[in-house]
Amino acid sequence: MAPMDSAIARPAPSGGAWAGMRWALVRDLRLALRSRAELGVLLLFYVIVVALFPLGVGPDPSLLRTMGPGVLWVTALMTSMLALPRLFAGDFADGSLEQIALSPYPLPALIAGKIAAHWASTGLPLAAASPWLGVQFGLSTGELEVLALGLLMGTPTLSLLGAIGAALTLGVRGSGALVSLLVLPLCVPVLIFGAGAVDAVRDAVSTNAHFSWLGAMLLASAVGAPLATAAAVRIALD
Amino acid sequence: MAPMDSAIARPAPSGGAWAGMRWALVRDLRLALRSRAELGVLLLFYVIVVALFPLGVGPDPSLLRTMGPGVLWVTALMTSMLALPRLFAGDFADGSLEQIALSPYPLPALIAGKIAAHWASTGLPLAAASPWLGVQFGLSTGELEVLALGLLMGTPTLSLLGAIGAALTLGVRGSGALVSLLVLPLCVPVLIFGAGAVDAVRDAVSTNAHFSWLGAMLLASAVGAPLATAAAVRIALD
Amino acid sequence: MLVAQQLAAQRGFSPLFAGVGFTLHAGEALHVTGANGSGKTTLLRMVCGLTRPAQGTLAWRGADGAAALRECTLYVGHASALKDDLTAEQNLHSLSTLHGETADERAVQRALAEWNLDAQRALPARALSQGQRRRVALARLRLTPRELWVLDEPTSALDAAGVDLLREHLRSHAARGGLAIIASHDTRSADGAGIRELRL
Amino acid sequence: MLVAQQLAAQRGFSPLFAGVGFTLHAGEALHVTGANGSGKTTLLRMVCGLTRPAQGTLAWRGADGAAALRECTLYVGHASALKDDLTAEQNLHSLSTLHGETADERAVQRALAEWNLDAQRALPARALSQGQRRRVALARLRLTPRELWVLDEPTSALDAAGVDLLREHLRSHAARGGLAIIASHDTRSADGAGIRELRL
Amino acid sequence: MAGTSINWFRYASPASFFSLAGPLARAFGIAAALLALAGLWIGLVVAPTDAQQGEAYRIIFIHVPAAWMSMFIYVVMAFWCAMSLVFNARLAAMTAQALAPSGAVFTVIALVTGSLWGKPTWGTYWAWDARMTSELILLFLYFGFMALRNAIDDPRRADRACAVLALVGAVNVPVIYFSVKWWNTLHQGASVSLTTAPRMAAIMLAGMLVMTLAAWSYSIAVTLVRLRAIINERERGAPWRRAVAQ
Ligand code: HEM
Ligand SMILES: Nc1ncnc2c1ncn2[C@@H]1O[C@H](COP(=O)(O)OP(=O)(O)OP(=O)(O)O)[C@@H](O)[C@H]1O
Ligand SMILES: Nc1ncnc2c1ncn2[C@@H]1O[C@H](COP(=O)(O)OP(=O)(O)OP(=O)(O)O)[C@@H](O)[C@H]1O
Ligand SMILES: [Mg+2]
Ligand SMILES: [Mg+2]
Repeated sequence: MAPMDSAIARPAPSGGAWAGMRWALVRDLRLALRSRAELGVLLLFYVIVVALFPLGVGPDPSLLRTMGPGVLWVTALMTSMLALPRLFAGDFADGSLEQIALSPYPLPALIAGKIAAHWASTGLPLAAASPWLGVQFGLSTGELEVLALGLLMGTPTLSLLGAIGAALTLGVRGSGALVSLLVLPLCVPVLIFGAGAVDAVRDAVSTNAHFSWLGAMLLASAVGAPLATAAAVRIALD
Repeated sequence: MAPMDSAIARPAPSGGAWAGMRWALVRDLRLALRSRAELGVLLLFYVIVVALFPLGVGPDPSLLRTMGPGVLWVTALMTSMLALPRLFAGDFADGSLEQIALSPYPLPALIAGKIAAHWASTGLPLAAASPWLGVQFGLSTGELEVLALGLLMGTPTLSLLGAIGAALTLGVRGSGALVSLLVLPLCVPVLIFGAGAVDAVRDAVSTNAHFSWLGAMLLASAVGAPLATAAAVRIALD
Repeated sequence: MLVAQQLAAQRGFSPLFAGVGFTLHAGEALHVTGANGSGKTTLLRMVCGLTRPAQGTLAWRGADGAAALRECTLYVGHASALKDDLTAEQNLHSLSTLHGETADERAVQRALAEWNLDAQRALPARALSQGQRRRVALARLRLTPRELWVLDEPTSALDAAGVDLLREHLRSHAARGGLAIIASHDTRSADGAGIRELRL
Repeated sequence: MLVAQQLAAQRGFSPLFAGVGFTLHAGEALHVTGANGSGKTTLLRMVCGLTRPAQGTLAWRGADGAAALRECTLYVGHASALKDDLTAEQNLHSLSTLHGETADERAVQRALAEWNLDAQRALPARALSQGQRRRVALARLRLTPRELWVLDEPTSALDAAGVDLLREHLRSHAARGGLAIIASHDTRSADGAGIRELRL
Repeated sequence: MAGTSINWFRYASPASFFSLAGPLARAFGIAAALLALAGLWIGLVVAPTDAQQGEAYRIIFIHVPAAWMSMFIYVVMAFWCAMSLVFNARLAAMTAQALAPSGAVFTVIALVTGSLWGKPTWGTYWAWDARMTSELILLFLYFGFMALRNAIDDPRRADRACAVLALVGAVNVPVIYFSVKWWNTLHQGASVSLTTAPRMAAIMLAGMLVMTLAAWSYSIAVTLVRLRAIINERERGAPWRRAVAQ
C-alpha cells in the first residue's frame, strides 16, 4: 500500500488529448477482437452483398461495371450502420460510459478514439478489400484506385457522422431504426461524391472536385463530430 | 389481497404452446414498436436505404430495373441483421430470458413467438412496402408480385436462421461466436432464390423452382430453428 | 417438501461446492449465506432448474423432477427482469401473464400500491431508481403465487421500509404453508420464525 | 473542502428535491440516506458532474468549477463499469489508465489480492459473482487515488468481510484527509469517526 | 449587443412570452390569408401565360416559396436550437420544436409541386437529381428531428438532444441551395439572387415574393399557436402558469 499513502490529489494526466484517444482506440479494438462474431458477420455481410449483385443482375459486364462503385459504397454505408448500435450502447449499459465521461482526458478525444476503432473494424476492412471486390465487378485499374482511395477518405466520415446518431439515441425507445433515420441522410453527400469519383474516371473526367469534397467533408466531420457526439453523450448521461 | 390467499400452487396454464407463442409475439412487437410512429421510422429507413442505391449508381432506369430486386433483398437481409443482436441480448442482460426459460409455457413456443415478432418488425414491413419500393426501380407488375411474394416467403427464413446465431452468441465467447458465422451463409440460398425468381420473371422463365425452394427452406427452418434456438438459450443460461 | 441431496456445482474447471443437502418442509424458509462467490446464486439457480447440478438430486414432493419443481417455483434473481421501455405496470402485467397468471389491471395496481409505487406506475422502468426496480420485481410475489419462492439478494437496494415489507410477505407466505429459499448477506431479512440457515 | 448550496433536481415534469446543501471538510464523510427514489443517486451524480443541478451551486476548494471537482473525484456507481469480455485484471488496468493513472501489473494484482480475488484474477468479468464484481469495482479505490470518493450503494452484494474491508478503506482515506460521499441503505457502512448523515 | 440582449432575455421567459403570443398569432394569421389571396390572384390571373411552358409554369408561385421556406425554416430552427444550448433557454428550444412541423409541411409541398411540375417539363415525376435528393434529405431531417423528439421521455433531455441534431443537420441546407451549381442537374439554377438582377419577368417575381410573404406569416402564425400549446403542456407545474390560469 506504500504508493497509496502518497498525495491523494493527482494532477490531470499529461499529454491529454492524444493519450485519451489512444486509450479508447486500443480498448475498443481489443473488445472488438474479443467478440469476433460481429466482425465476422460484417465481413461476411459485404461479401454476400457483393456476391449477390452479379447474381441478381446477370453476367452483363458493362452493367456490373457501372453499378459496382455504387454497390460497394452503399455496402460500406450499411456495414457502418450495422455496427453503430454497438458503438455506445454497451458502455452505456454497463456504466463504462459514465467513467469515460468522468475521465480527466477530454471527452471528445476519447470519443474520437472510439470512432476510430469503429472505423477500423467496419470501413477500413471494406476499403482494404475493395480492390478485390471491385475486380469482381470488372472495374479497371484506374477505377479500382479511385474506388479504394475514395472509400479510404469517405468511410471515416460515415463513422464520424454515425457516432453522432448513435450517441443521440442512447437510452431512447426503439433506437434501432431511429439511428439510421438520423444518420443516413447526412451520409448521402459522401456517397454521391465517392461513387461519383469512380464514374468520373470512367468518363475520363477529372476527379479532383470529388476528392476535394470528400476531403472537405472528412475534415469538417473530423472536427465537428467528436464535439457533437461528446455533447450528445453528456446529454444522454444527464 | 383476497385473491392471494387462495391456493398458492397453480396448475400449468392451459393451451400451452399457442398461448406462449402469442405472449412472446405480442410482448416483443410492443417493445419493437411502442408507437405507430416507430413503424413509420422503420419504413422511412427502407425508403432511405432504397433511395441510396440510385444515388450511388446513377439514375439510369434500365440499370435500376436490373438491380432493383437485389437491392431490396440485401436490404431485407440487412434490416433483419440490424435487429438480430437485440433479439436475445436485451432479455439476457436484464434477466427476462431467465424468466422466459422458467415460464410454464414450452420454451420453443416462446422463442418462436419472439422470432415471429422479429420478422413482423423487420421482414414483413419490407415485404409489404416492396411493391411500392419496386416501382421506384421501375419493375413491371409481374416482377413486383414475384418480388413481394418472394420476400414474404424468404424473410421469415432469414429471421429463423438468424435467431439460431443470435442465441449461440449469447454470453459465450470465441467458439459460440464462430458458430454463428456458420449460420449466416445459410441465408445466401434464400437471397439467391428470392432475387432469382424476379429475374426469372424478367426472362419469362417459370418461377416454380425458385418458390418451391423458398418454401422448402421456410418449412425446414420453421420446424428446426425454434428447437435449436431454445436449446442454445438453455445452454447460455446454464 | 423439497429435498436436496449431495448437490455439487462445477464452474469452469474447478468445483464450486459439493455435498450440499437440505430438506425444506411446508412453511419453512432457508436462508443461504456464504462469502462472495461461494455459490449461493448457483445453488438457487439449480433449485429452480436453470443450472444443471454436476451431481446430486432435487426431489419435490417425493418425486424427482425439475419440470414439476419449475411449475411451483417463483424466481426473483439479481436482475429484475424489467424492460426499460415498458412502464412498471406493463412490466408486471407482462411478467405475470408469462407465468400463466391472468393478472387484471386492479391486481397489478394493488401490488404496486403495496410497494408504494403509485406515483411511478406509469413511468418507464428506465426512469426508476435502483430500489424502485427492486420493489417492482418483488411485487411479483403477490401477482404470481407459487409454493416455492427463490429469492437472490432480495434486499439489495431496498430501504428499511422495503425490507420490513418483504419480511412481512415472507411471514404470510410461510403461514400459508409456502416454502422460501433466500440468498442474502443482509441479516435483516433473516430473522423470523422457521427460518433456517445454510452456510456455503 | 466541498460546499453544496441549495441544490435542486428535476426529473421529468416534477421536482425531485430542492434546497439541499452541505459542507464537507477534509477527512469527513457524508452518508446520504433516504427512501427509495428520494434522489440519492441523483445527488451523487450531481456532485461528480454527471447531472446538471436544476438549481444551486457546488463549490470545490472555494472555487466554483465542475471541472476542478471532476479531476479530484472517483465515482463508483450502481453499475460496476466492467467489460464482460475482459478479465478482472484487464478491467482494472483499463479503468485506472482511463483515469490517468499508470497502474503497473503488480499494483493491480495487489489491489485484487486485497479484495481477495487472486483466484478470479484471470476470469472474464462475465463469470464473476455479483459480489465479486462489486469487489473489483471497489478495488479501484486503491488504484485511482482521488481526494473525493463518491460511492453509490458500495455495500450492495458485499459479504461481511467485504463490508469490513470497505470500512477500513474509508477510515484510512479519512485519515489521509480524503473526503467521501456515500449513498447507502446499509447502516453497517455508516459508523466510524467523522461520518455525518444527510437525509433526503 | 448587451443592451438588446437584456430585453431579449425578458421575452425569453415563457411567462412573459405566453401573453404576447396569442394576439400576434391572430394578426399574422390574417396577414397570411390576405397575402395568399393577393399572390394567387397575381399568379393565376395577372401573370401572362408562359411561352414554352404554357400554364404549367404557374406552379412556380407555390413551388418556389415553399422550397425557400423549407430551407429557411430549418435555418431558423437551427438558430433557436443553438440559442437553447448556449443560453439554456427553454423558450428557444420550444420554438424550435414548434417550427419543425411547418418546415416539414413546406418541404413536402416543394417536393410534391416540384415533381408535379417535373412531369410536363422533364417528362418524369422523379429523378435522382441532386437538388431533389437533397430536398428529400431535408424532409428526412425534419422527420428525424420530430422522431427523436417524441422518442425521449424527459423533455429537457429531448430539447438538448434535438438541438444537437438540428445543428448537425444544418449542413444540408447549403447543399440543397448550391446543389444546382455543384452538380449540373435537371433542376434549373437560381434565377433570383440578391446580387444580380433577376432574370425573370417582374410580374412573376412579384407574385413569387407576395406568396413568399404569405408563407412567412403563415409559418409565424402556426408556430406561435403551437408554441402556446407546447408551453401549456411543458410549464404545467410552473407557478406563473397558475397565475395566468386565474
Ligand atoms: C421534386 C422536384 C423538385 C424539387 C425537390 C425542387 C426543389 C427546389 C428548391 C429547394 C428550390 C429553392 C432553391 C433555390 O431557390 O435555389 C427550387 C427552386 C426552383 N425550382 Fe424546383 N424543385 C423541383 C422540381 C422543379 C421543377 C420540375 C421545376 C421546373 C422545371 C422547378 C423549377 C424551379 C424554379 C424555377 C425555382 C426557382 C429558382 C430560383 O429562382 O432561385 N423545380 N426548387
Ligand atoms: N422521467 C422521469 N419522470 C419522473 N420521475 C422520474 C423520471 N426519471 C427519474 N424519476 C424519478 O427520480 C427518482 C430518481 O432518484 P434516484 O435514482 O436518485 O433515487 P435513489 O435515492 O438513488 O433511490 P434508490 O435508493 O432506490 O437508489 C426516482 O424516484 C424516479 O422515479
Ligand atoms: N467459468 C468459470 N471459471 C471459474 N470460475 C467460475 C466460472 N464461472 C463462475 N465461476 C465462479 O463461480 C462462482 C459463482 O458463484 P455465485 O455467483 O453463485 O456466487 P454467490 O455466492 O452468488 O456470490 P455473491 O454473494 O457475490 O452473489 C464465482 O466464484 C465465480 O468466480
Ligand atoms: Mg449471488
Ligand atoms: Mg440509487
